[in-house]
Amino acid sequence: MNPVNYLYLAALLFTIGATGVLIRRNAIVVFMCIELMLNACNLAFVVFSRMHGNLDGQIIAFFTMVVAAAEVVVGLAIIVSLFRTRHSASVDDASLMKL
Amino acid sequence: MENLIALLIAAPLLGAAVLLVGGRRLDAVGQWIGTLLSAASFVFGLILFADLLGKNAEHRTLTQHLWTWISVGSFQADVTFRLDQLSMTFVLLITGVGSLIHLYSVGYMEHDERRRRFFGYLNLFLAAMLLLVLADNYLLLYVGWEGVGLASYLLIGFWQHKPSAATAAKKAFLVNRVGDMGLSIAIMLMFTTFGSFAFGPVFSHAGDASEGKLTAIGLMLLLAACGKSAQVPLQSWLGDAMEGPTPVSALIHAATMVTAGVYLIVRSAAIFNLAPDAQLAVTVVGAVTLLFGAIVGCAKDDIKKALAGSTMSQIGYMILAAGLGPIGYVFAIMHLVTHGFFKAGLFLGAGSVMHGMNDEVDMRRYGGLRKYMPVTFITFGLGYLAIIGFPFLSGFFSKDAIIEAAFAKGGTQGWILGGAALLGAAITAFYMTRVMLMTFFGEKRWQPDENGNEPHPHESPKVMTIPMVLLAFGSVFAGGLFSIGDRFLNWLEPVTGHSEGHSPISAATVTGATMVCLVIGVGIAWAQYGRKPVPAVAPRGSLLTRAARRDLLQDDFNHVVLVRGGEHLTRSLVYVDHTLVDGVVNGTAAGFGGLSGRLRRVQNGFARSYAVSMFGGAALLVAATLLMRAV
Amino acid sequence: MSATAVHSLWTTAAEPISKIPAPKIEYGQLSPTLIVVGAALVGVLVEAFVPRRSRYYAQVFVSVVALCAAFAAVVALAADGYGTTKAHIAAMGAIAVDGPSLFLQGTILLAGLVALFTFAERRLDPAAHGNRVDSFAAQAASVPGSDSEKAAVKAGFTTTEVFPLLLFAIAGMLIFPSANDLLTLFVALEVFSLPLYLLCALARRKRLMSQEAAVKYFLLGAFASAFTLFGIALLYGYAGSVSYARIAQVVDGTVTNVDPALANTMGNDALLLLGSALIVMGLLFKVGAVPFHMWTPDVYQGAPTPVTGFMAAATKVAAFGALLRLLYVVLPGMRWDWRPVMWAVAIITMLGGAIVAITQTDIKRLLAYSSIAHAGFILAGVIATSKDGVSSVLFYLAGYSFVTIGAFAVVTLVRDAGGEATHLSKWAGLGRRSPLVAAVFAVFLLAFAGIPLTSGFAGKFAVFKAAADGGAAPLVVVGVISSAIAAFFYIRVIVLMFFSEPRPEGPTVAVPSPLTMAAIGVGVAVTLVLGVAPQYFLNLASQAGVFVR
Amino acid sequence: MSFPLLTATAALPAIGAVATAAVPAARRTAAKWLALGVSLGTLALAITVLVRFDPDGARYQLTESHAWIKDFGVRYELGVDGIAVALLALTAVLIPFVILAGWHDADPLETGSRRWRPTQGFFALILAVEAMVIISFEATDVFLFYIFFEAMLIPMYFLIGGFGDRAHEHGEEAASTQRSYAAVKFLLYNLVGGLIMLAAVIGVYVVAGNFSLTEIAQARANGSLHMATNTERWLFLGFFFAFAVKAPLWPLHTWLPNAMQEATAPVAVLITAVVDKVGTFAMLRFCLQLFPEASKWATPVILVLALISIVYGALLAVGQRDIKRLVAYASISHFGFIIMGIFAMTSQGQSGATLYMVNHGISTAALMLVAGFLISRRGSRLIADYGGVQKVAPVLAGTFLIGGLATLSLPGLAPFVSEFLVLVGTFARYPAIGIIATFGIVLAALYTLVLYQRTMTGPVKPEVSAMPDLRARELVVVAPLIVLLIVLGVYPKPVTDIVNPAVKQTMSDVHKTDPKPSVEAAK
Repeated sequence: MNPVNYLYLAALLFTIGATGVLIRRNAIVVFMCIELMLNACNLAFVVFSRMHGNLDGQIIAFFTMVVAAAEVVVGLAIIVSLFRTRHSASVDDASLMKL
Repeated sequence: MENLIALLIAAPLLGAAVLLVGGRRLDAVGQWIGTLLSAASFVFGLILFADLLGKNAEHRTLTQHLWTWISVGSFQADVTFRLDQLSMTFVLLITGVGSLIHLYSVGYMEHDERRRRFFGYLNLFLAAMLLLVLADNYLLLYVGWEGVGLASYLLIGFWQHKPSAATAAKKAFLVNRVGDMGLSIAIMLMFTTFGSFAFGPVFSHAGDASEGKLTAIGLMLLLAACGKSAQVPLQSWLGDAMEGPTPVSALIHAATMVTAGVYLIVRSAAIFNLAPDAQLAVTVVGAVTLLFGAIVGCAKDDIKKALAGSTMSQIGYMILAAGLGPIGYVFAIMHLVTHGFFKAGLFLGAGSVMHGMNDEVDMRRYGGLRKYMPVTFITFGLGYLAIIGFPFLSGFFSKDAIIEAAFAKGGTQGWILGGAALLGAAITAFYMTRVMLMTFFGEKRWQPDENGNEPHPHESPKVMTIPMVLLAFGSVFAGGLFSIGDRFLNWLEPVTGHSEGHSPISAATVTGATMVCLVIGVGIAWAQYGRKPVPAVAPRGSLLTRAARRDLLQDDFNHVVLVRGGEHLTRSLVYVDHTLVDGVVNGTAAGFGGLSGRLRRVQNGFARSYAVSMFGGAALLVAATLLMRAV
Repeated sequence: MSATAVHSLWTTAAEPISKIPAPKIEYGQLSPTLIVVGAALVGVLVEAFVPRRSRYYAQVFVSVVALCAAFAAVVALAADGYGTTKAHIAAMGAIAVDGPSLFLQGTILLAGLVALFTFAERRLDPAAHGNRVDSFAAQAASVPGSDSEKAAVKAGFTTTEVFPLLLFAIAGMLIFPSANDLLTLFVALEVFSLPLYLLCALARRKRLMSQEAAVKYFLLGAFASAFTLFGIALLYGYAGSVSYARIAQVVDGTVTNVDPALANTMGNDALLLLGSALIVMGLLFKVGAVPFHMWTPDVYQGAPTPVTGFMAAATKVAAFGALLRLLYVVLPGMRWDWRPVMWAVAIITMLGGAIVAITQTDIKRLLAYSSIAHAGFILAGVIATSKDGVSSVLFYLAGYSFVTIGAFAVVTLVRDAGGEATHLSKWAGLGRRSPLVAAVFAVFLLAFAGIPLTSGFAGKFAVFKAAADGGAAPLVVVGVISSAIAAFFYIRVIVLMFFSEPRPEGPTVAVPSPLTMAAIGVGVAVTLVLGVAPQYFLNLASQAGVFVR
Repeated sequence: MSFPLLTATAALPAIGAVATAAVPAARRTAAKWLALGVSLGTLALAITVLVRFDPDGARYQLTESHAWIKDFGVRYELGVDGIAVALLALTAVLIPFVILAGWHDADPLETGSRRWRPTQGFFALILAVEAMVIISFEATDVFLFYIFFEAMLIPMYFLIGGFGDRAHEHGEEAASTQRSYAAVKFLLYNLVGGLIMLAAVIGVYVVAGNFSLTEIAQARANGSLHMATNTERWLFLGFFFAFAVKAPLWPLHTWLPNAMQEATAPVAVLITAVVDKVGTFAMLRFCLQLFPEASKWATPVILVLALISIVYGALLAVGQRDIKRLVAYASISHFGFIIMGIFAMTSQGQSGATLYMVNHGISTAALMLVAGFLISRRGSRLIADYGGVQKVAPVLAGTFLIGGLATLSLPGLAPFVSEFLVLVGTFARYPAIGIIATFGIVLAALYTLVLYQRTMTGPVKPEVSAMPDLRARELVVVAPLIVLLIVLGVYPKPVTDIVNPAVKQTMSDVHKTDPKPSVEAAK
């Protein structure tokens, strides 16, 4: 199979993720969508790595995973504390500050 | 001897400075300081006069250079004085009449608490007037020109607590400013034409300039003269100027300052001689004004305003004469001098009457005063005779000469101008007789004022009557003194030049016609005011009379067009400034504020909409980058 | 497992690639970063092992020492010529040690140090139960208003973790502008972002807003990171490498030995344009350029003010550093593509920031919008694509960061019962109550407005000059116009402080400890020195204006 | 190295400002005396400059030059020509009077904390303005000039916004609002002007590579620095805009009435007599020297704007109901004259304009300060609230009248000389414009005399009946100004002698010579 198709897949996943960020209210889901975007990136890295025949992309993918994991830690901490305060994980509820 | 010239000015200037800065401690002696310094100036004038007389006619010009005033590039203005026959004449008139009026004022202003300042202003006026006539260039003349305007302003408005006085003063200054504008434009024209505005270079190069330029200069000088000498169309201030104390009216608004316009034109003879169109304009202005003033003078019941109309008219004669060119210059000045005497005398007489009548100015409230104020009556009477041109008094010689010269202009112009002058003589006789009759003859008509104080007419103190007597002497004899043997003509000719015109009618005819006019004028006046009692309340009068009472509607015109129009203009400009000029700026500010308020709403607090904006931004960024490559 | 083995497992590429050489790390040249990271780790250990009472002092001590030492290391490296003649790429191509790096690292370290002072300030908030407290939550995990929070307050807990978090963030920022490959760039981005997300959530007062700020910042930040990462992926696909040098070569077309088999991806301009646009977008997000700015006001307002000051200053420095390097080292070959786009971004950033700021009513939001407008000005310098452009941006950043920290430090002083009194109406008449504080704040505002004799003017002049020199005269004109608009709201604050009558129930100005005083004092000093005698610093910036490739 | 006299002249008030600001709150009077002393010291230094300046010497004298910001091509370059010396002297002369006149303007009210020290601030700010104005006159480096041109806005802004007339017809609250509106308006107008100039300043650098006025002017003169026509025009416009705002020229004038109306009289004097002069001065020094061709290109439009300023300002002055606003509009009219003189491009016009700057400074100071004394007595700025003051306070009225007469350019007083020179200079090249401008003198008489009539004459209003006459301090302020007005009116030579050579230089910068008189030209 042409590796380019994986790129299309990556782009699709990225778009799905981005769309999810834009349309979902629940912070956790939004966050998951971001993770999906990161994964799409990973896929792209791996595909490009394969196409170029060097390992950089695959190594980057590992880094991305680590970073994503760290992000999860931080992100969940924040979201959870928000949830505990407001009893809601909706990102739209958090709109005290505006204008 | 030249060095004395500066002292002429310095003496009254010092007086002004001392009196105005000196403060209250000079209150007691202020009037004497002022009079003394004025007299000192007169004495200097006499010394210089004697000196000039001792010289040949062609060496009778003294100059004194004091310092360079302004010097920028080719623009050179010096403080230099020129004393020649013309300025000498004025110096003597100014300081002489001035000193007399100072003296008179000592009595007249005796009870005024601000007397010190009055004398300060009078001295200031003398200094400025002397500067005007002694200046050797037009810019320095301009200083004197505005200086007398200032003094006039201060003195007209001397009784500032009276709103009418303050308004009159302001009006005088403003109308004069319009004239001054003419003078400054004339100076600028001289500068661009001749590269100088000193008398010497301008007069000597006048022949090199184009007639158009000379005409322009001449017209601008005429405008200046109109302002200062209360000629149509800038005459409206003079009547109101009578709000000032009467000595002021005598000195400034009769004898000296208002004649400055005549001086200016005669002084600029070299320019006018080469600009016939400008000369014509001068004569027209003179003729119109002499009638205008005379008509106004007929209708006024206020003694000072009647005299003011007369002044206007008499100056009209002078201007007319000055416009005639070399045939008229000398007579203009001669009439100026004699007029200085008799008009000053008349005003002082009027002042004396008012002094005795609780400052009443309405002639309809006078009557029969000759019994109460004999000296005033006699001096006033002599002045009256002089002004109407009673034979062999001053006015007879000088006015007659002007009427002759007007006919001598020749052609249709000569007939028209001469006719106007003759008509003026008749009207003069009428209104002056009217004044005389209403004031000194008939029944007494005065009544108690609102406070119940009935006037007790009485003769004025010596300090006031002496100047009146002296001026009466001048009124009687000056004309004869000047004319017999053409003394005045010979004296002035080196400066002004002179030529005999070609009169279509003989001098004797003119004199005869003038006499006829005089008799007619006196007769009508007698018929109206002498034969029957004068009503205490003015009758409604004919249309012309009513118009003349209102200065021939000129003030109404000014009021409607200039004052109202100006108010509308400034008010609408204030509006424009606020709404338009400022509005644009404030509008811009408000516009940004509104834009800000609208843009601000984009920041709605929802993280997801922020994400949308980012996403959109990213898309745009990508699209734009791609587009850039595509282009 | 050896690299070859990995390779053979996962790829079917034609030929085996050579061995990965043992990495050569120039520890000396990386010492600034290493020191800070080390100190951050020590800080973590301190949290674990040092008794609660002494933690604060230990943390402050460690942090101050680390930042000073790191700064000393930067100075030493610069003195050694690493900024100019010896500039090179260290750590196997990952980190550039050159003028801009050292200059920005120095700036970040100093700004971090000053910010640290404001972090450590414990005198502003009234003491709770006899314990001095700082701006941070007693216990972040406790729900606002809950019993556990009250207990934590009563026990005198403080979140001393902020210090290691700060150090981590600083460490990330140190790497960010000197990252010389995209991977390092991404990692550094995350290293400094993640602690900042947390710091935002830690306010002692107004915790709801603080948490909201953190959530917004986090979600949007992560969102932007994802875009950046995708961009990196695309660029990787384009060039076959994430190394700046390598990508630059490909962009320039100097790489000729392209494998025909890979021609369809390698050197594919669509990938290049897409990828670079996305990476640039990530950086623009961090600098707060319109339209990626929307997090800024909310986060600046909600975050604890010391954190806001730090973020506003240091993040901007780091992000602009990275942006400069990216544009000047990686993408100069496609200048003609990105310049017009950046023009547009700069213009809307300048105008947008200035215009929206006009109607702000909260001082922190106002400063946030102001920082957006400033980002626009700096972008004008970035666009100049000249050595002058680089050095002017460096200079601007140095001046701006201290003004910003100082300004936010002043904001921490003006307090009422609810903590900081950030609503503008409460600042009315401040000049009457405490002329000195108001005067200092006025100095900062004037510097923001770019009035001569302040650093703001010198910086603005430098940037505009570079832009005009670089042919961006219209940009200068727009900059000037938006400066004028911006002046309006700075002046509005000054009017309020000096010309309005004080409100009877207005806020009080707390007397700070020497720490905050130092932060403000440094701000004023830098503002004036850079305004009056900027030559030395301009020299530094211009010496530092060359990127190593 | 010789003593840096010019630096010292600017530095003394600057140091004085800091020192004054540092005087403790309780020692208010000490601060006043300190400020007065410093301003007198500055005057002494300025007189030294005047004495050491040789009118026939080099163009720029007492020069100082030090490296400052090399990267921006900026040098700390000072030097004065005749024009600068005249204005320097004007500034140094006026400030002591301003300080003395404002002696009690900033005495604190009861409110405010202990640390609020308005008095110290007031006088410190005045000195700061003086320092900045002086250095603007001295700077021969465009950038250096620009910095202080802009920076002086800040102290001015605080002076306008922070200190106003005590009494106000709508109460303190409204006064405060209007004051800050005026201050903001002042600052924004000038800041916008300044920022646009900033763009042009940068442009100059891009084109010329340095900011030295002398170098650029020289390079322009000998052709080694070529500016494209359009570039030159744009840069000129950038500079001119800023100066026209500051001057102010119609239609950029609306900030001035607000500022002068709301500020205390001494501050109003500071604005119009001192600070605004920097604008007209800079037109003469920077616009003409740096962009001679563009200046000539723009001349017609500028002259028309100046003409509009003259007439419009005067007409609006007539329509004002507020004394200070009236003076402000009168100033706008006068600034029209100054700008007209500058761009008439004749030596009379430019010398006249320079002289005008000096004389207008003195005359406005006299009029405005007396007006301030008047207003402080009655607590109202409205003309209608006065009447008959002459009767109760004759000295006040007299000095007010003299100030007014100077404003209407009465011959014998200083402004006449300059106004006539400007008119003649303009007329020589543009007769029509000269003639229309002459209408200005009638209008000037109108607004001045109307003001005098309504306030000073007529029956005494009950509110003013107890008004005291000028006090000793106030007399000390006014009398020297009046003496100066008279002396310079009668003997302006000392000033023209200093100014003329500089104007000659400027004329040769723009390659213009005076038009020849038509009699000579015909030959």
